[in-house]
Amino acid sequence: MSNINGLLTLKLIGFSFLSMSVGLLFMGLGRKVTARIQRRLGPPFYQAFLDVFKAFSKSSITHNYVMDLGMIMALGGLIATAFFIPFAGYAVLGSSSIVIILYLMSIGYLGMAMGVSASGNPNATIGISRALALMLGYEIPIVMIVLAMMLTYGSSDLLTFATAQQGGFANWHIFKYPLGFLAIEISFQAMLGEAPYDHMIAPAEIASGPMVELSGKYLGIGFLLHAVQLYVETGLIVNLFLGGASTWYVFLLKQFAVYFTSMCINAVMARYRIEQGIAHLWKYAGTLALLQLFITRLGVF
Amino acid sequence: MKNFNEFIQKFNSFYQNKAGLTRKYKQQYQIVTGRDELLGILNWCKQNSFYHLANITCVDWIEDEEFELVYNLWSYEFKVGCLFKIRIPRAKPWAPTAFELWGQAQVYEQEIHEFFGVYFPGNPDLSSLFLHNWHDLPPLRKDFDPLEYSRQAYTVEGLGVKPEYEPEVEPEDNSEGRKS
Amino acid sequence: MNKNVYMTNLRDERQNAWEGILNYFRKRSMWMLYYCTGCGAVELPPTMTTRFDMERFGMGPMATPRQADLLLITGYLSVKTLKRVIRSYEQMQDPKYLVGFGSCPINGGIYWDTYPVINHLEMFLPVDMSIAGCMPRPQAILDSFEKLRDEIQEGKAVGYKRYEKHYDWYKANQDKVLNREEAILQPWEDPFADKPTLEALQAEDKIEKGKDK
Amino acid sequence: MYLPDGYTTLTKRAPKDDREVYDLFFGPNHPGMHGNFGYVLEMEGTQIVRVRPNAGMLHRGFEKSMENKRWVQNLSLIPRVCVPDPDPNEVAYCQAVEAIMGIEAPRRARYIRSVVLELSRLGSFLMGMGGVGGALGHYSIMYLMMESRDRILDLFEELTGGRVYHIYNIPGGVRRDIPPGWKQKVLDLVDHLEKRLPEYDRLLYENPVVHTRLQGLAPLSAEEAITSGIVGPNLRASGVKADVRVDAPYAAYDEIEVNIECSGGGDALARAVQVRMDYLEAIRIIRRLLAKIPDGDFKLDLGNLMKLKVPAGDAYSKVESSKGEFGYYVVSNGGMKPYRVSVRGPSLPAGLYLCHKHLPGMKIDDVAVWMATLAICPPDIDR
Amino acid sequence: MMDFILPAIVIGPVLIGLLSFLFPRKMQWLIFFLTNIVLLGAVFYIRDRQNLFFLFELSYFPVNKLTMGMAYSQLGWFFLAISTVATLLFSAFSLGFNDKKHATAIAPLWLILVGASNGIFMAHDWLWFFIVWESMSWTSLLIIGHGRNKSFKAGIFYYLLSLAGTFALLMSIWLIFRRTGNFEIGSGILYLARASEGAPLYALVVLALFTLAFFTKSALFPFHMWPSLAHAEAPDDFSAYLSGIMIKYGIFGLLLVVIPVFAASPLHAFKAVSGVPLPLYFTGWISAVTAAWGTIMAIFSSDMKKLMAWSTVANVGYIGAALSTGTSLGYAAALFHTANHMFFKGAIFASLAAVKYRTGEREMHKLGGLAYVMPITFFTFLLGIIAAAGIPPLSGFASKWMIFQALFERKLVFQSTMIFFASTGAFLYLFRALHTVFLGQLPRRFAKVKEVGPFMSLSMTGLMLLMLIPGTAPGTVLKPVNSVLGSLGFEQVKTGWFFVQGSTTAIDGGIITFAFVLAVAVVFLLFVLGGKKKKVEMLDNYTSGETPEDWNLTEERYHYGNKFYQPIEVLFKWVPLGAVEEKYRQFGKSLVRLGNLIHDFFQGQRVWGWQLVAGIALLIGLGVM
Repeated sequence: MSNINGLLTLKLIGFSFLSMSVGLLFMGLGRKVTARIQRRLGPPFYQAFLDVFKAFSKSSITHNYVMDLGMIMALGGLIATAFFIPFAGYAVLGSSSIVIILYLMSIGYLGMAMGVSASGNPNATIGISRALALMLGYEIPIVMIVLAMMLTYGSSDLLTFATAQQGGFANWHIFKYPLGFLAIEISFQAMLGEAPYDHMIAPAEIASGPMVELSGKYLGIGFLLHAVQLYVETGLIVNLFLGGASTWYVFLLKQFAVYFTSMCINAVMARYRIEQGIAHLWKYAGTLALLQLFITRLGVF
Repeated sequence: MKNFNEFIQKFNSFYQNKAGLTRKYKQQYQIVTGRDELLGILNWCKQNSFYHLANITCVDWIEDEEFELVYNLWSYEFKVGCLFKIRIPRAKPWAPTAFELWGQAQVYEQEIHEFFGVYFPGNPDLSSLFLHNWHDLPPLRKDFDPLEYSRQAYTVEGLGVKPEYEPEVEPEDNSEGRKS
Repeated sequence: MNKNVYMTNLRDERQNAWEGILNYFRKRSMWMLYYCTGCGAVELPPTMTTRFDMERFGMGPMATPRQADLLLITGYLSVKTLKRVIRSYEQMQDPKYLVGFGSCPINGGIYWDTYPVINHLEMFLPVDMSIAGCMPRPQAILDSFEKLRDEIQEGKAVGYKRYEKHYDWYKANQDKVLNREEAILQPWEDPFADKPTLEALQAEDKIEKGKDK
Repeated sequence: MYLPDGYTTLTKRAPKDDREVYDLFFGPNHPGMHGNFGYVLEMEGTQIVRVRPNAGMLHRGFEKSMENKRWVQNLSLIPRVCVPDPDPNEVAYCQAVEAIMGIEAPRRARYIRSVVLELSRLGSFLMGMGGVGGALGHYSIMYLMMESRDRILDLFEELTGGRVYHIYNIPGGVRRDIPPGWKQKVLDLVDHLEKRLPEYDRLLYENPVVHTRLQGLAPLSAEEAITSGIVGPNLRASGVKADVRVDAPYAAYDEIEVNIECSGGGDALARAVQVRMDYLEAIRIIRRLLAKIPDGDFKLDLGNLMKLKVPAGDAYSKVESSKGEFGYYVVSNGGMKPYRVSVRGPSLPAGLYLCHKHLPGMKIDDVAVWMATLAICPPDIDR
Repeated sequence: MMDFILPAIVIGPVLIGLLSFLFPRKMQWLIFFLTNIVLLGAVFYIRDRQNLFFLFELSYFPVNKLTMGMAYSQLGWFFLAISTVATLLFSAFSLGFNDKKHATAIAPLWLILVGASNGIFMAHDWLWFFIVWESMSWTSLLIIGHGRNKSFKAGIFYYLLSLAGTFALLMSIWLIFRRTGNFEIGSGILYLARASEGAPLYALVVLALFTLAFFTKSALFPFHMWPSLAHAEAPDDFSAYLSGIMIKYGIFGLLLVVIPVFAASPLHAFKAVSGVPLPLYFTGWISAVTAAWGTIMAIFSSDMKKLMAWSTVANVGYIGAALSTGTSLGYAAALFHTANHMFFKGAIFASLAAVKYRTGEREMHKLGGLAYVMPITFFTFLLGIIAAAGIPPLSGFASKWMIFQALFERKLVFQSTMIFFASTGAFLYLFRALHTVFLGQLPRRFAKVKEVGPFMSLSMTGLMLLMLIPGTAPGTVLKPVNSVLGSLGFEQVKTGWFFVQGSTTAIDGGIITFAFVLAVAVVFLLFVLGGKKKKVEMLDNYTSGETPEDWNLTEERYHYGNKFYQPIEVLFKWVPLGAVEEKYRQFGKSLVRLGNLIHDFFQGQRVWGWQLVAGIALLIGLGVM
């Protein structure tokens, strides 16, 4: 509390726009990647920015005050989470406790769920119930991996994990926790809502789920939501497994590498049925993570 | 039943005086019968390997005041198609439903009811499926004129639609301008 | 009647610089509604997909009217569809553009004389752009989008403003077609309005047969 | 009275009116719906309790307007009945007219017709398989298949002048002869398509996710399929060796061997695989046809076709389209216009009747996949 | 020093309650409210007066000189304070809730219950503890089973369980008394601590009996299903008290007895697993299982009060797990979460009671859309579930974070995984409740519903504040907790007003809140800068372009609330969730059979001799013990 001052405020505002723009850039590049996999040219890499500007410039409808509240709360929560992600080895708030990150992320989900289900459309609600059900699938493996790392370092700061991997590839956690990395890659696919776990926004089934009633700036906030989520989750994985980074461009490159992998999987995968998806997550990601945790625990004894 | 000839013999022995079975083209026969025998014969044919009901359709013979219902069957065994034809009066057209024999007959009969006004007692659902609040004659009858309907229902003149707004320049001024 | 009356109004209103900037973004990311109202929709997949890649211009299909900017009337409109299309168009958010595909929305096309298909779309909805031909090739579609983009930039694609301004006029035309109570040519009363059973019909049939004999 | 389980009439009012069930509108404007068609699903949780189909939004009154056009003018109307593969309509109509007139198209014409039919079948199959991919959220396969389909459309354009609607078949033959070099192009195209098949297999048919999704979805037994009027690939997927090209050979199929295999099983996976097998077979058939395509006339001389008079009579002629038996029942009273033309669309039984059997008890996840695998094409439901 | 304020706090409410039987019902509730205000004043008046006691001699007792009464203890005062604050708010709520048509006659009983619970927190010796414990059970039974048959059944079940607990309590007290010769709590604990070296088995038995007693009271596994009956069937406004405060008596007991023993006794007496004594390790696992089990049951229950009752079970699981770590951080976390749970669960139950008050509906999927007509209730519930799901910046997060830190200090990673599963599941079921009750389509029959009256609104607002403040400034609760820890002889948790030091890292509630508020401000700016928005009614909605009026679509038929998590239900088909309940049902059946047997034995054939023999045998047995 003591170190709150004007400078920090400015930094935080900067960080909020940084996270948004990085996410939007990645979204554009990801669309480009998908397009190339589908043997076409694809949109310009800055397309996502255009889309968001256009969305904010349109007029929009709202059904009630809960919808506005929910959307604002969602994006606010996710941006607040982004503050805790160390960017290129610099944690703006000083603390980067992963427990805070994991819990603070869910206020974003709660806000979005609240906002879209206040629109009173069953499609949106089905999407939300799917997203939450899937959450039960992917959060547990991630937590197990995080616990394993906490066991090793006795600290829950992302920055500690990142700095511990400095100095060459050999120290990266990919090689230290291979099972854990596999588990978290599977979970990450579900976290990001890419195929085969894109149940939440399944156009052919529930007409783009939560986004059904979002129009104009609400849709824009939805896009920004995805962008910041992208930034947070890729940043999480880079700090956890890819050895963080010391310079900003290396950090961005690593982040994009993570997203690139996920887009490549997304482009060649179909969608599971939702219960199949959760079962698949528990079966593979859960088992791998549990194994990893066991191994680490025994090592610590 | 081995082959189709046997079927023909059996059929003639059963329904000699009720229905006539004739050959139309290669692999296509037709059976002309009456409304009362229809279900019986259809059922019998379904028993004897005419499993596939391709469709049911209706022809409006307006001169002789009759509708002709055509049931279009096919036998995967004999590789033979068969057209069942019955004539029903045009004034009060009805026919028994083939819905118990073939489920999809329900839809075809619903369609015929909508387009020709033929009534099928026993059909669970004869509500309007294709048309939007329709008050005119059933459209596929011969005495319904689609062109006239379209002209009155959808064109600018038929609807008597005014211009979207009055143009700033009066039309007659335009014409005078052209003259001069 | 004078067709120009439809096309020339509201297009010459001047727009301020900020509008121009916004129009740039609008033209660079047009989202069309994923709604195949007719057979013209069969040429949309080629336009979207690998060969004529529509996403190059930032255009893509969107699931719901709330998200979309662009409504494509792909071909003829039966009355039943017209009702749905109007609802979808009214659910879309400003600025919204409407493109009529092929000759059917213009004058009924090949279905000009059939009973369920309407003839002139612009009596019911403001059309910003019409593509001739049945059905328009992907190249034609892309070309029309090119022109539409220019019109958006110049602030000439103002169908939604026209719809707001002359709402009563459009509504009146729609009501004339959609909520019609009485028959047009000649009304038809169902002889079987009182759903009689099969047995009853057979019985009276027998009686009539008896009369004949 | 025989009522299939879960069958309910199309009442506009639902019996249960509290919050335990809710209505979900699947179509007309829904990404999972191919074409302008709708189901109103009554849901409990994410499970379908009851379905009310909502057709007629593509209704154009073909059968009426054909009665008011001349025999040949109708040819411009007919392809629009089924948009993804239009040629079976033309061929069926022309064959019906020829049957009534008692004439037969020359041999070369019949071969050309068969080639056109098979090409159109390929295009429609590509669209269908891509549709399955799209319904499963697997868009890359759809994009690639659309690209392949476009090559076929280019060949059509060269042959007939139209990409999608090529009014090519006329009573007594085809409109024009095949241009020079077209045959070779077709052969190259067919080779190209066959080369692409392994990629499609890797992407779609060997994809574990697709298998988990489609296995055991909406099974359809053989007798159920037959008695409810299911035809074509869906019928073959249920294990019935039935194909109009073999059972009632038309254009040139009596001189060409058409060996059809059944994938069997009858579930959605079987249906998807069946389409792929037919696709390969169509490619082979095209090769056989082009190998022994004869020379000679490509049409009979029937004088001025606009003044064509057809003697009184009626005939039902059917063609194996990509979705199965596509039939035209044509009645003539000896005039210059048909007295009655009635169309038998292949996807009406599945779309309007089978949905009452299959959809209740299904999850919302699977409706689009079900429609895609059954290849339900709304235009020929509504006509 | 001898002071009459303690008996005033404890006996006073009982007397007032007995008196208030004479008044009309509306009066009773007013009296209840005023009494609570006075109690609050009294409680904060006696703060930190360590040497405060009130004892009276039991001279007639045959054994050596005994005293019975109550005394001030820091731990007791902490519980007393939070429970009094909560009770005051609940009473304000009840004052509004029990109007003409909803009035129930439970106010006097409730007052007696308040007195009893104050007595428990202020107990000085086992006799007094046992007496107030028993009276608490009785009164709560009477309140739960107030008239209605179903709820009476629930009450009976609840009472049977707590009877078993009481018996265990009696046995353990008796065992201690046989060794020590007096009923004093402190000395008994010291003796147990010493005995845990000498006679570990004896100590273990006594502790096990205590644990059994307290587990039954706070519904830990396998006694975890009585809340789902009792809390759900109790009067709506009383459920808050039941689930907020009464479930904590067991926790209080554990803190009173079990913890000091392990604090005082060297750990080598019991085998330790990763630093945790074996019994505590077991209780830790039991608590973790309780948390997971309660969560899963909550996900599947469609009755909103049952759902929240299960969530209470899960939360008690967290607290138990934190206690079982045996570290000062764990105790601090447990106390902290106890306080937080008291407030947020109170808030949740209060808002649900408000909903029931306006709509009279309990099945969640029949409700919906109430947020648009009852904003204050909605916000109370929203903050409640945010706190319950442990989302920053509300109170639940700080305590849950501390629980994790405590578990991790002992490297109990698998327990923490289970707890985390529970808290993710908590997010699921809490959102389900939020959506199906407050969001979605508002049914037509509830379109006229209004916000609840001033008393309820005020009490809910107070509860909101009590959830917000400890989240931002954990110190407000943690500083008293620290003093409690000090009195129990533990090292204190390093904490400031905003800042808390855990085992692996530190959090700063102020920073988190600041970051969140700032981010929301940025987004709000974007939102305001965006294009203009217009409000449309709920049914002007995406229906796939289909025109709903053709299909008679109403709000009732466009709301997805029923069977919300069907996919998960499909996945959990194989889990025997009803197994334990089934066991209890069989047990109940056999009890009835036994009862009939005894009935026959006494009434059936008049054999006096048998009874005489039995009585004599019983006496001999007691003498021998």
